Amino acid sequence: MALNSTVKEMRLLSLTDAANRENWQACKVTYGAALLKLATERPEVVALDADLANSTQSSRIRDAKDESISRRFFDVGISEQDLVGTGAGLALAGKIPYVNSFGVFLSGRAWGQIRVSVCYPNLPVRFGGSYGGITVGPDGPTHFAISDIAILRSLPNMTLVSATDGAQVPKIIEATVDYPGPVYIRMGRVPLPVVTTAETPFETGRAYVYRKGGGELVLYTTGHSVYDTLEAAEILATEDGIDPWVVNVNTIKPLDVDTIATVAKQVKRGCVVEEHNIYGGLGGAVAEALAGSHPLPLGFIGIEDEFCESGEPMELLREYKLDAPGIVERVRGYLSK
Amino acid sequence: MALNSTVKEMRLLSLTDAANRENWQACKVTYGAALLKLATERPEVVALDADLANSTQSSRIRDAKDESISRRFFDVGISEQDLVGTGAGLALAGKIPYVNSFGVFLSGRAWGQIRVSVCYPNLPVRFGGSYGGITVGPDGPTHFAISDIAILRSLPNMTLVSATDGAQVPKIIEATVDYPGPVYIRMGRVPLPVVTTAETPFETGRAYVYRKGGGELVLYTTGHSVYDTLEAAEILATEDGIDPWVVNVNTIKPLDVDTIATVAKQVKRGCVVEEHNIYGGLGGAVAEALAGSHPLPLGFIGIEDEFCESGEPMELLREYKLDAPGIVERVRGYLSK
Amino acid sequence: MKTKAFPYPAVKYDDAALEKLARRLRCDTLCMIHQASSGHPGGSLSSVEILSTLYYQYLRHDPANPERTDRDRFVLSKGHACPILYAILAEQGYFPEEELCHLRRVGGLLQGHPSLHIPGIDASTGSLGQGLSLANGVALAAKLDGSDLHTWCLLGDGELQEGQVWEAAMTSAHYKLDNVTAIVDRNGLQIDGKTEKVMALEPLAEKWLSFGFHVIECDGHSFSDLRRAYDEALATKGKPSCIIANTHKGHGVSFMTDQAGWHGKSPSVEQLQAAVTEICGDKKIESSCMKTVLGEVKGGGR
Amino acid sequence: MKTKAFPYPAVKYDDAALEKLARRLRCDTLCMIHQASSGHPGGSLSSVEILSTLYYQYLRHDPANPERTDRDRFVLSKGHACPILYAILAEQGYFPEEELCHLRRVGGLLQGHPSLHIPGIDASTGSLGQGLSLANGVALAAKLDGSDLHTWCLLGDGELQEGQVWEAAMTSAHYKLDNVTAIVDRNGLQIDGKTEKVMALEPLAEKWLSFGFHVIECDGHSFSDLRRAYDEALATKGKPSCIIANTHKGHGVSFMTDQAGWHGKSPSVEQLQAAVTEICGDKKIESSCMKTVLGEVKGGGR
Ligand SMILES: Cc1ncc(C[n+]2csc(CCOP(=O)(O)OP(=O)(O)O)c2C)c(N)n1
Ligand SMILES: Cc1ncc(C[n+]2csc(CCOP(=O)(O)OP(=O)(O)O)c2C)c(N)n1
Ligand SMILES: [Mg+2]
Ligand SMILES: [Mg+2]
Repeated sequence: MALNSTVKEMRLLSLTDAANRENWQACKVTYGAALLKLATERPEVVALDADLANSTQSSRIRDAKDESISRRFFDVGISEQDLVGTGAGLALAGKIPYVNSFGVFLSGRAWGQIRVSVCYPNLPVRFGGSYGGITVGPDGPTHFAISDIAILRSLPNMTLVSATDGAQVPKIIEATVDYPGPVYIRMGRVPLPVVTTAETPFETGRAYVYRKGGGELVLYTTGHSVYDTLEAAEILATEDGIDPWVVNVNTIKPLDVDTIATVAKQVKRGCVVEEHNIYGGLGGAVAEALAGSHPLPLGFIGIEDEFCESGEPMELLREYKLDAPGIVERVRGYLSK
Repeated sequence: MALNSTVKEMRLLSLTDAANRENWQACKVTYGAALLKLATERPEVVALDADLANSTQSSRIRDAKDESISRRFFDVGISEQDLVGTGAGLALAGKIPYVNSFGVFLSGRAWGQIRVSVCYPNLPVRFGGSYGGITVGPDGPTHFAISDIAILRSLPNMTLVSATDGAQVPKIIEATVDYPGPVYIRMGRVPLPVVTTAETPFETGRAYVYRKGGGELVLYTTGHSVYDTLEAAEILATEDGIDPWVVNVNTIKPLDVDTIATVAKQVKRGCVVEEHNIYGGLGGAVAEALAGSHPLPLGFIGIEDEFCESGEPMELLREYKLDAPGIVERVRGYLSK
Repeated sequence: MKTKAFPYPAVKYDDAALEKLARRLRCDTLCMIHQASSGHPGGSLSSVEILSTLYYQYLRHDPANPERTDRDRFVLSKGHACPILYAILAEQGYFPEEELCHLRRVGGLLQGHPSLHIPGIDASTGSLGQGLSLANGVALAAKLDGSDLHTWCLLGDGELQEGQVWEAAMTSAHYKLDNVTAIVDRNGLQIDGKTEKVMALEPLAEKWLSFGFHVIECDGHSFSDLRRAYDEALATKGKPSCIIANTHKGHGVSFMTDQAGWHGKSPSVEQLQAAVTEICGDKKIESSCMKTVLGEVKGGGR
Repeated sequence: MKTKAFPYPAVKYDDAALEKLARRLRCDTLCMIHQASSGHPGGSLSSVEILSTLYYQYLRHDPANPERTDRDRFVLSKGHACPILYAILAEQGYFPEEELCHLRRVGGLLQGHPSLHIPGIDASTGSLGQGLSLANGVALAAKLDGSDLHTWCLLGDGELQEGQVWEAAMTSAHYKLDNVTAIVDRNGLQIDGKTEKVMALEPLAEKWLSFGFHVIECDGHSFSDLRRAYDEALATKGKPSCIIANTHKGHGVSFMTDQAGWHGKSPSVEQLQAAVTEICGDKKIESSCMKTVLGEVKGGGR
């Protein structure tokens, strides 16, 4: 397989532009807008929430002026099990339900329902998994979604997409609306740097080379860690003379083993960077894929199997060394081992 | 690290004896007996169930003649969330609760409760996760526990032990009763071959070399796949001249990276064999560990990300190629790639 | 909205016909479970009249077009009782009766618990407590579409201990889903014993009432009383209905009746023969499933 | 079973003392949330009287020995209301008041939701619906041990939509846990709006009654009415009690009262100052937390 792209081909925003806070976006904002657009175009689209409509922005459907749209919103109250089941029932009757809550509750309080009511019958339920990772922030450990990738990845029929940034969300929505089977879209909470542009490709099931590098190192990453990883790569290139590849594993399941392995073959080592437990998440997926195709020494840069603590999102990224300087430090540590 | 053992040192039953159906044991039988013994010795031990006491054999506590024991049994009815929460409450008050149900419901219908009510506060709740894998049999896909390892492994503070066979269960119970924090014990449903003896060592957190081999291949396995893997290793040794190592990853979390890596260094390749989805389970754990220490090409022998179908336990092991002949076939396929 | 007539409900099924059918379905159920060497006779037998009344006299459906979008829906939330449902679906022609003999077998169509890929099955179930939410979802979609389809959901009484049922009950009531009817198979038993001993449900009618349902109690083994209940449920507007159908687990087979031990146990050859004799009495009933299984049994097979 | 006397409940807290305390706790709560720039004022303020009556006049506990096994327990199932609980625990000496100023901050003791590792906190919560099960577990242990400790659990009204609450309610009743009291903060609001509009809970008393509880309604902002309710709950034997405490979300601050928008929003400097002025009136109240936060504010800090 030929490597699919370079940064330029990827048509990303420059890191300087990405760093500019004026360009930052929260996934929920673009998600809500995309959902409303979709509902306008597609009468079979419905939205559900469990008392978090303002946070997930499924409120855009609820509050639509057009009653033929707003009537397609259903709040089930604080009951994630019923949320998922009701969504599944709507899918059984031919609707395309968008089921919304915080990632930790959506995946974790209704896992048994996602398994039997949705994945086993392979229903086209779409999960809006907002509030992924630790950038959930001050609400703290009970609200961090740092095992969601691990627990959803093990479900047959599940497709798991990770939004790179706010700008990419509408693209994901569009690309997955007719996907045959369940799709979970993992999104961050707060406004975060945007790296993708209207031209950046997104296809379900693909990983993308966001940065071509030299023969030393590849950094596999996903979601809103993509920006910090790209930043870290620049620092490593400038300060350490290491020129890392950066691969955005945009879809975590099914995994684009081809791209992941093809890049692995170019380098001596890799690191996986994710706002998720180092056990079972993207790190696990990449480790499995490479062990099966092209074994590569890997370092795991994520949450080190702990619940973490409350804090401001950016503060937490710093504390848990998932911002660019933290990633650089951890990559250096890994390389010096 | 020196390799801890050989088969002989492991004091295993001979495979001929193990194959003898008269020696087969169901985990639940030994579990029930061990639980009763423990409750007799330790007044702080209590048992809970969610309407499956006869199946999990927590009924041994319920039906104890001694009222000072039987009063320490609580059936909460068919409600796994409340089951886990009530167990956590008992732990908060100083008890050592044994919380029982089928693995798929215990881990999957109460994951959010295990996370926040048990793992976050790090309470000494013990989960009797019976009915692991597909040997659950005719009840079918809804009842197969083939993602339990994946979803529990991603929980901080969780200790995850996999019972090799019925004979080992009492040893695990004894070794973990005072473990500081939650422990999940994964067990099979039906009578299955026994390979461990009273002398076979078990220590929480250790993996064991059950078969020393040559320089070609290691088979990492766990739970009741250990027997079939040992059988498969013999066949491969005899018929193919490959002399595989077999490592019983008796505790899946925390993982004995030392033993796993030390053996990896002796061989060219490895396979992971488990009655679990190939994504996120033992395969994921071993792949992560080796990528971080000694990258080794790995094949993944498990359930290939499907829900499977109903059948008799032994029939299913054959169908999904997890019995010895199936494992041999898949290892050969892997080696010929 | 309706275009083509449905073959079911069918007028030809009067009480006499239903009664005969129920005997046959009971026998099929037990033959299947015997043949499978596993399965759930108790909760299947307690639901025979509930389901046969529903599938032959009420549910608008079409075995030749299992996917018709205007059909009524049935969700077997107590999925372990699927043998009786499979027996009905086979009898109505959703799939060959031959399949009944391969229940729970590798390569067979009929899984241990209902799966959406089986023709005639409207939802995957088996993990208890999930069905009413599914029924609500279908009902909400029907309301959006202006369809008058009705969704029925059968729950076990022990199953009501699952919190999701009460989440769903709130939802049915909140959205005034008068196109949803929950039926509770009130057989008084769950696996570990009497519901009132394991985890009491009474006062059960009050629970459903307080969750906003119109509650109807009936004799779950009487066709006429079930019809009264179903009619009342269909006639009730502005809120969902819950029918508490009083039944006996293992009904129809004396040695299984009200015995918790027969929840999930397969009858032996002798037990099967005794049961069939008791069920059929002097009536000669022979389904193809019975022929196969009892034939094998007589021929000393298996 | 009791050996040493507990410092709390303490006779010195009469209604006048409590009233003053409640003002201070309200101010502390708002200062904390302002300082944290996030948190949940609405549901904290609605619980002030419920919790201060409980922690100063009823709960047998000992700040000097947070782990005493014979203490009563309190589970804040609606974990997001922890600011008011933290304020109480700090005032009673479980940890330095200084910690209140670091709520939700990296390196601080006080997490966004209650965590067992915080002195005085009896259970980790924040994922709604889990608390009553925990309370039941403690109560079952107490019964086994012959201890007369009592467990109290505070739930949000929106939280009652979680099915686990009803699973737990069945368990409380089934095991006749008269040493459990559930208190519902009936403020009528959840995040998305009025409970009756989002997912109706009424008739709420009937729900708890039908689940086997002794039900008591009271004014959740009246110390004397709360005492009547608590006394009745403690006096009720053979079954658990549920107190439906009618409250107002954001009570005590006019612009927050009954406003869903103040569920999870931090007040600005101006809003904080207005709220404190309204709460304190002409009474001079200055906790160390208020001093720090309001001092900073006045000093033009942050
Ligand atoms: C979530 C879940 N927990 C446990 C089980 C195991 N189980 C199967 S049937 C059953 C008892 C059901 O009792 P009830 O609902 O009264 O059914 P019936 O008496 O009609 O057979 C249980 C506990 C399950 N299938 N799903
Ligand atoms: C399982 C779960 N789902 C969702 C949330 C998010 N959440 C936090 S508070 C809240 C509303 C709570 O309303 P209520 O119980 O009425 O509390 P109060 O009005 O007293 O603040 C929600 C939905 C949560 N913390 N846990
Ligand atoms: Mg029953
Ligand atoms: Mg409220």
